Amino acid sequence: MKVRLLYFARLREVFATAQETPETPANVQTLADLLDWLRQRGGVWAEELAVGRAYRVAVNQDLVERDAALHENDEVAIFPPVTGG
Amino acid sequence: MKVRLLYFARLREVFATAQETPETPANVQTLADLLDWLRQRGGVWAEELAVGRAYRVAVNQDLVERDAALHENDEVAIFPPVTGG
Amino acid sequence: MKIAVQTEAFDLNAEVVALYQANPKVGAVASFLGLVRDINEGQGVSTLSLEHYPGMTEKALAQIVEDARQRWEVLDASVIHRVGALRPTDPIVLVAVASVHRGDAFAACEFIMDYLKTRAPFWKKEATPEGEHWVDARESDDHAAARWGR
Amino acid sequence: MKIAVQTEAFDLNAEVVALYQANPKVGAVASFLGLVRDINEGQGVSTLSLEHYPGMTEKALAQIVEDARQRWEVLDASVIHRVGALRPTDPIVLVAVASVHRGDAFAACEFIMDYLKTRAPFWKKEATPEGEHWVDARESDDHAAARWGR
Repeated sequence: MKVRLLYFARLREVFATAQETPETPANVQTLADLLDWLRQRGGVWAEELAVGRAYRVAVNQDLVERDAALHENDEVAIFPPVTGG
Repeated sequence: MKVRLLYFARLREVFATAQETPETPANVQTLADLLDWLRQRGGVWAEELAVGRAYRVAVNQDLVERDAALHENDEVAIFPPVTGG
Repeated sequence: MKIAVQTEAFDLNAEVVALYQANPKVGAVASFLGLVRDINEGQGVSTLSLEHYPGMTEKALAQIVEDARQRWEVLDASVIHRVGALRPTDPIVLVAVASVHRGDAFAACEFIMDYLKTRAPFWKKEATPEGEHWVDARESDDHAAARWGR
Repeated sequence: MKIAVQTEAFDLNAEVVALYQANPKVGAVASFLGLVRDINEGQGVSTLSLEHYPGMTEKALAQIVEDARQRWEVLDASVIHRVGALRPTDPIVLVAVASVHRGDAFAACEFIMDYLKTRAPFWKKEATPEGEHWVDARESDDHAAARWGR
């Protein structure tokens, strides 16, 4: 399935990319699956997205938990805890 | 003793006076004594200053309880519960 | 710190800017504006007259702000209260508090308003097409002030 | 209701007046201004860059205001958040809430700020003479939001 991935703030800098639109393998059905798949890239991906690291994920612009289901063309944003205001 | 009495808002209207500077009898030593003395005027004085009626008293511009001592030239203000803001 | 009782309107922006522009430690300004409500809901225009006790008013407001400073980290504060004749939608009172963090600013601002409502000697008289009357004190204001404890 | 994310400065007075001038039911406007603090305390000028997630930001802010409306009597509200480059004493965020009574206005305004701090996708990067760094999220902000319950 194709998903649109967005990265913000420190994660955008560490991943050296603001967005990508990868074709994910068939076993990626949930957000947790997607994160596993991204961690398999190793390096900063494995490090920054490790379980227990503080980052947030929004699917279609809503903050979601890790068990959220993913669908074709979903917009998935991964970013550090917010610091506005 | 001479005290300066001020009345505000509804009480100023009911008493038909904004201020007076009476010479009180020797037995007026506390605020409670002063209120007793004023109630002896009868009419609206007895009615409005009756025990249990909602009014406030400030001595020298500080809200005080009924047992406050009075002194020569004190400024005693009697007024309804405040409604500012 | 600024305490003022005046008939003139005030400028919210100017008052708030004065609290933070010279002090880069200020991270938060909480402010409150109290307005004349049209309680007659269009049934003829009503006006409000505000009377106060000159001298005691300023003293009471300064004491309330001082009490707030004892409880929270307050960098600066302004309290402006109007007296005289006012109409619906006219601002009556402004309380603004500058602090490092928002929690202190919010708490101190609300505390000052709650105490002002029960301890500062102002009285409102309302004129409606049916006549004039003094506005009654609200029990809910006593409760609001009491929740801060002593 | 007004939600805005912008690089330009905003006018506190204009925003607050817009909340009450057309509605004589409004008796209270609570507002909050968040400012860039000079955390270096004069050790050279620092600047702050604010980044956000366009689209989600506006959606998140609108949802936070809607949550506040479900809890308190809110007649109108404005949330304006700046992005881009800011300097000490620059306003970052304005939240203003109009209500009939002050208790609702204060509570809704503080609730919106607490939720904005933990749920709206903004990030701050600070540049000091020693270099640049992303500002860390504060645990105290999570506590502030958590106290409102769900």
